Amino acid sequence: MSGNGNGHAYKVVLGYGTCGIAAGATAVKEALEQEVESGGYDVDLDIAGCMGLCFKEPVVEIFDRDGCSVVYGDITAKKVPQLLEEHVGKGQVIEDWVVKKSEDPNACDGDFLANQLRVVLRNCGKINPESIEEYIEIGGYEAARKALTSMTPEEVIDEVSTSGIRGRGGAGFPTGTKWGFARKSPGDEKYLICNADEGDPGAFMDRSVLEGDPHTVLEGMILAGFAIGARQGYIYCRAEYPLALKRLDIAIEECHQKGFLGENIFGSDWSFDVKVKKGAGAFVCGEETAMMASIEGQRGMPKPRPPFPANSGLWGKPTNINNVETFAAIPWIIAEGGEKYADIGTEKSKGTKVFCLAGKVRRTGLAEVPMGYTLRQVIFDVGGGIAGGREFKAVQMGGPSGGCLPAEKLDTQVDYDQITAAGAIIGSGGMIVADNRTCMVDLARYFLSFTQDESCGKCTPCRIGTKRMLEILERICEGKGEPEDIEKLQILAGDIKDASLCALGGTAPNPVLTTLRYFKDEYEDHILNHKCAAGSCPALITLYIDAETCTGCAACVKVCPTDAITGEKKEPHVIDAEACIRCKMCLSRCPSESIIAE
Amino acid sequence: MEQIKVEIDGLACEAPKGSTILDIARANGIDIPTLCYDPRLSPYGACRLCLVEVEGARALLPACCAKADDGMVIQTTNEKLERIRKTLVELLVSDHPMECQGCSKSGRCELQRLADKYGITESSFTGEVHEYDLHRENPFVMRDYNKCIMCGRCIRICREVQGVGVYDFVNRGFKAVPGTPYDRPMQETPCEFCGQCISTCPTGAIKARPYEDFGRVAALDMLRNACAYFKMPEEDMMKALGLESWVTRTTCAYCGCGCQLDIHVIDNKIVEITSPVMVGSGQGNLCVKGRFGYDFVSSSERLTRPLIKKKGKFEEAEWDEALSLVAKKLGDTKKKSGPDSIGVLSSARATNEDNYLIQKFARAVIGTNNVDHCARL
Amino acid sequence: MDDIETAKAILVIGSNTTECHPIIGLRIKKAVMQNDCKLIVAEPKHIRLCYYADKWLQLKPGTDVALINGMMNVMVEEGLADDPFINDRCECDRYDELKAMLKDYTPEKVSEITGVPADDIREAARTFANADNAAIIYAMGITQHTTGTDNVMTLANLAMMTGNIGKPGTGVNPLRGQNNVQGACDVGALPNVLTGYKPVTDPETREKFEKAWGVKLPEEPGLTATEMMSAAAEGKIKAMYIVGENPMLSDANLHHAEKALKNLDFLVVEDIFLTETAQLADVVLPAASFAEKEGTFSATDRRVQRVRKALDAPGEARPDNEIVADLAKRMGYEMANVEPAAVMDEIASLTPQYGGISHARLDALPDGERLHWPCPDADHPGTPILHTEVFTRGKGWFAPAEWQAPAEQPDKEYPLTLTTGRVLWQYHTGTMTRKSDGINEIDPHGHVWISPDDAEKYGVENGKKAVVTTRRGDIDIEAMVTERVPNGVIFIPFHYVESAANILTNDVVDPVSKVPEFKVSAAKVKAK
Amino acid sequence: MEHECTCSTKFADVDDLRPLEEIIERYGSEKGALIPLLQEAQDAYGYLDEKIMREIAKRAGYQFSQVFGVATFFAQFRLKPIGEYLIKVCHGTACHVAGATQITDEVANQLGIKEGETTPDNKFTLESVMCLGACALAPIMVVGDDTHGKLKPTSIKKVLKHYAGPSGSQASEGDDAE
Repeated sequence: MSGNGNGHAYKVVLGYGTCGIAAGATAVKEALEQEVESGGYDVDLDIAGCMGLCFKEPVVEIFDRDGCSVVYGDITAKKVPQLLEEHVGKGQVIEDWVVKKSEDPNACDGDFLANQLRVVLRNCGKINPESIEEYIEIGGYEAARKALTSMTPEEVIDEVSTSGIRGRGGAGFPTGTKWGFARKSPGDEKYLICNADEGDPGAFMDRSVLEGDPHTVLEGMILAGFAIGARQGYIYCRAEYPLALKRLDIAIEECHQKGFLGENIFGSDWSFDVKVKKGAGAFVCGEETAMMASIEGQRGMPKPRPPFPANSGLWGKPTNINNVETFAAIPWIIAEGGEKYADIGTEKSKGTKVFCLAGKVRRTGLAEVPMGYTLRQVIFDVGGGIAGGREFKAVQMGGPSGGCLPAEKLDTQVDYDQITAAGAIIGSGGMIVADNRTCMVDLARYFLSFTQDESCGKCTPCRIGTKRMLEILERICEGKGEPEDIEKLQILAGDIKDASLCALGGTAPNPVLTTLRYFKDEYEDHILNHKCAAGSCPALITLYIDAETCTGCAACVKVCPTDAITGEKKEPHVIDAEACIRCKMCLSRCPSESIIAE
Repeated sequence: MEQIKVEIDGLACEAPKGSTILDIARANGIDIPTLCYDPRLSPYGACRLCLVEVEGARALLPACCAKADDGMVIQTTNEKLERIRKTLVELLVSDHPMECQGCSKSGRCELQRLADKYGITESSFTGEVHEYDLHRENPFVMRDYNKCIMCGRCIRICREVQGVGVYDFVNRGFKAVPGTPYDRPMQETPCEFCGQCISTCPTGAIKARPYEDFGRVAALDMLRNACAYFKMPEEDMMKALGLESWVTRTTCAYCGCGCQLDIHVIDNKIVEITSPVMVGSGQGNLCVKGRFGYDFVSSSERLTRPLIKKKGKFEEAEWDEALSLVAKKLGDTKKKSGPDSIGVLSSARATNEDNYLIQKFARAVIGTNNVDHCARL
Repeated sequence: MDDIETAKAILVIGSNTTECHPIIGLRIKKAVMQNDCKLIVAEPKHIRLCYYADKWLQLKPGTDVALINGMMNVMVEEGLADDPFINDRCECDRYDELKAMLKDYTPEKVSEITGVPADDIREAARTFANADNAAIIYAMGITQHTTGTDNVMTLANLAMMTGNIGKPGTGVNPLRGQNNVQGACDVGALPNVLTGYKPVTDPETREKFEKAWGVKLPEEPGLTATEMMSAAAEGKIKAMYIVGENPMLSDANLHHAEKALKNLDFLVVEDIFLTETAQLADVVLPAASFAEKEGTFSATDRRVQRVRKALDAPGEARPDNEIVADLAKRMGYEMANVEPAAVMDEIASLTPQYGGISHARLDALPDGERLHWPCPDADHPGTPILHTEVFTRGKGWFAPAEWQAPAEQPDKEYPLTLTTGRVLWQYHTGTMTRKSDGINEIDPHGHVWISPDDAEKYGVENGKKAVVTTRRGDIDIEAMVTERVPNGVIFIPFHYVESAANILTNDVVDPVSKVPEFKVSAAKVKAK
Repeated sequence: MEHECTCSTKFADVDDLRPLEEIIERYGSEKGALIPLLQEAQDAYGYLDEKIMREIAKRAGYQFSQVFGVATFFAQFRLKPIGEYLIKVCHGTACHVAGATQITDEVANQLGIKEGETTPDNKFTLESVMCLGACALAPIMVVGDDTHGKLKPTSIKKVLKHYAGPSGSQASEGDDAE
């Protein structure tokens, strides 16, 4: 939040989301508390959700009285005394640790944020997610109050339709239209569900929003509930997100106390409440009908549509489902107006989209950009290019339902239709960047093994079809592929896409289809030449030690399970190719990166 | 009821509103293949064989689930649909032991029929196959999940029709299989051994065990092997052999619900009891007695000759001797003590015709109204 | 019965439907599971249907009249009766009489008699009365009492009071105990009526049959089965011809039945097995089973269906029609054509209800193959639901009945109430089921069900033999300690010859229906 | 980082049905509460024992088969007891690309168990899980309730050492990120 109105000289805010905690933020928090106490600093200590600067976690932002701030990254408990002493005590910025300065947004790694446009993430990292007061202070719940006291449900839906926002869960269905269906569906009892079962590996924006700004999501749900006529909302959240669940519980409790949830909210005659349902570990429950089955206490197996949830959903009643990111954008749309949102983005894809940058990119984290940015802008301008100076090979978008786009597609605009035309999908917004050490066949195999693992087993094409595809890919990775395997993959992929019951099966072949489209040569290399150019597939590589750089530290010798590495101390070692099982354990042990896989 | 008009494969059809595409197609003689469909159950949409193309629809629709809308134009077959169906059957076959000869479902196995239709003897998509143990721990229901195609019909019929819930799917994905919790024998579940799961299983995964085990199978095996060999449905094979009457439709002799039975007889032995689906009061469902309780018909303890008690012991007699004796004794009693000194008990298990004759016998022949049956007991 | 599924409320009383009539049980379950039907189960022991019930009224055996009167009291008090129906279709002064009698049956008082909480009675009454269409299903638990006739009348009162007659998913639906009880009654296998329930005392009826059969017919009603037994014991009945019945296991008070049959001068039994009864016979005639002959059965809902020959009878066994005809001939009476199809034609010609039913017509029907009688002529489609317009007798006749205690009450010496019935696995006297290997593997022998408290009280252990004694006799039987029976009540299925429950039962009968009181006897239990 | 969390909670014994009764009571007759019931029962007992599931079925009005079907559908439910610390190695895409396989191998190697198994001293259970949503710190793993990010095979030994002592006596310094 801007400034620090409560009279302290400085406000110190610690990024305290799952990423930060995983990177050691708890120790930093304790150190901060201890130092502030013992050093007698005039400091207001606070926490915030994830700012999205995952690559620099733990992150500390220090505000002065004027609201100017400096963001420090890679803070450890050991660095805390120095940080407080220099910045708070002496008023001197420690330049080496700076990620971003408010007065010079592009300095250091600041362009990571400077190149973004934050609507959904507008409060993430700025406010304390465990305090409704901070959310209200920056205008939170005003949109809901306005809608419930001065708008009709139809007006709310119109505003959302005007914004042009499309469902951020992956399918990209226009949200206003979807709400319209649910509104028009007959019946007094309707349900609203927030899909927070963020299952796509590589996507974590929903977690970040729930951890960093849970009230935005609740406000979006209140608006949606009012719009469609639902009095009960559910948030179906993964159990793997304990912090998000905890903060949601706190936020809901705060809302009850404020009268924002429950009977006659905001003094209106509208009643709406929200319950959290914890997922139990099934990717397929991200599918609407499976999610509803799971909320009903059944195995999460999808049902054929029609009937669509808008007509017959939870307990057979009209039900509307949107994901976290969609709900998080709604309060902004109602507050700022749908047209303002529609001004952002491309003709058919409005607004902003949050991407999770991960993989071999230099700056990993959350990137919210206007629709219409090119992939190059996202990966290179925001993400800072490829880590370790390697070469960009592909970006995987949309998780197991998506595809891999090669370098020649880097200038594709990020927009539902263009990405789909290129062979991937926007999906939930995961972007995993691959460099030349990533094997595309192996990546396809990885995704297939994921969908196969997560298939519910109900329909034939998904249950057996993806299994057979996976088996073919495994054979290829093991060097046992046959030339006709590519055709078999193509037949299966096509039929599985057409015949599967739900989107999990229907999109499962996508990673294979796009890699076949752009990286067919890698498949052929594996099948015909028994080679994995990326040096990834164990059966197709040989490991050897570069005698010039090897220091003879013998770290590799200790980990080799087959004693295939020999050599005198301090002398270059060698790997016995016969004995080597290519487990690559040695590869990550080598301090001098002398072990080469080819 | 409101009627809708649709076009299926160029044929104009009319049906009540709310009908599924499959309902309408079948009512009009258009065959859409299915595996997970049973008219007794709510539609499920898992096997995907009944996918059809509907003009203007974003995706292919499962005919078993999709309700037809007025004016729909539907294609149930074309190159794409048939290719998908062939792939689906090949996928199922790739995890199914195609040892039809020797499987007692041969000739009426729904998967076998489809494999024949698409000319599949082995799958081009080979890979891991399941190896489950054979379950034969109870006298009635035999389960061989290696033949299971995961249509879920057993689970659904047990829940939706029988209201019991012996099975559910266990695990998920490729590892999923219908089963009892912890693979417990069915006696340790609430199972009522109605055999509804047997009646709905489209393959040889769930079978009636009495008809597998008890030495009745030789002839049946030959028949079914012949069916498998000639790829002929059982009924056709029986017809070809001139044995039309081997299945007899009759009414169950147990409780009075009036279930229709198909008694399968070979060599004057009952080899299986089934019930025609969607026919009669049971709609194809039976109870343990109706499905498995007919051993008594061929019991070795059946009476085969008249018996006359002589000096406190029964001796076999000729019909003529026995009936003459009865006629004489009844006639003598009537003469001596009057017709009302004779009582006749008829049977609530005998047919209407027999009961009629028996009361007629009492009234017209003996001359007494002392005739009753165990209605009260 | 097909329309049971459409009922919005069902009262199941005195019927363990899922075990004794499993397929009708399926219909009830479907109504509950798929059509939001409210199920009320009135039954002393916990039966499987209780799992599906909205309300389980665990009444003491033999208190059915009180319970139903209590429900009707609530309906009157709360204005839940269907007054337009009563005014339109029923005799109103009879209704006033009923109302007057019901005044005494307050839920509290009824609760004392039945052991069912008063509020449960109120709720059940409201549920039943408020449903659009509500059906009553009953079986032997209603009829096999000394007050069996009162029980049935009282249920009819309840149905009429709520207007639940003559529409789909309503009615008072008896479930017959055996496959063709309905048919046997329809075709005159009863001492007081000829086919189609025409009284033997009616001269016109007799004349019609005398003309058809060519003989003079007796005028006075004959003896019922239970009366015949008594008469046999007294020596008034001297000879009996028993076809396919096993009174030696099915009658109440078996010791009495045995004495009666042994007292006969001559007994001929016609059956498929050498039953307990056949063993007492002088001549035993081997009959063909249902699978070995042609004919028809009439199911419990008056559904007439074909029975067809599937295989040949073993050895020299012959179908009943041939045996009877042969016997008649030897006694000087020539029965014309006794081929089953011809016999059905004869029935049709003499029985208006069956007038349109013939084998040929049944065989020509597509799927379903059924005709519900009344089906007066060959073009009539049959009548699945009775009383849609008017009652058979015109206006509905309320028959108020006061509750009367069962003939035998528990006392100091016999402190428990014994009730009998069937289990899923077995059928009646076990003639058929106990010859099926699989069934005997699952259910090898009978049990006496006893509550854990009573088991402890009387020193009986689960799985161990117990001795059950009544004033009629005693049996040894394995105990099953279960919470499915309440304290003070024990249950024994009657299928098993080695532990025959009917040695224990009371042969006192309902004065009208002559049905013995199988469902209530005073008993005691001890460990063997 | 520190380990104040409930990692070393002792689970209730499956013969003690009191915690379960409390859970069932709390959910009362709530429609569709089977999954939360199982989740809380697993939190209380560490895993879903047959006895516990039978009790849930009986008391909350489900078919036992349905309870078992649900319990075997969702990855979160365990039918076997687990060790004091559950180690979940993330195999999301980012972690996969960053070498999650080697992490699992190394943990397995260090503990001498296979995936899905528990160490003989009942200390650790090793599982592979799908994306934990901390992709930017890949590869990661969770021990008890603690998340460890940016792992390398070489750092595993150090991480495990923190938990290896007697119950509840972990080392105080816990910053494992490199």
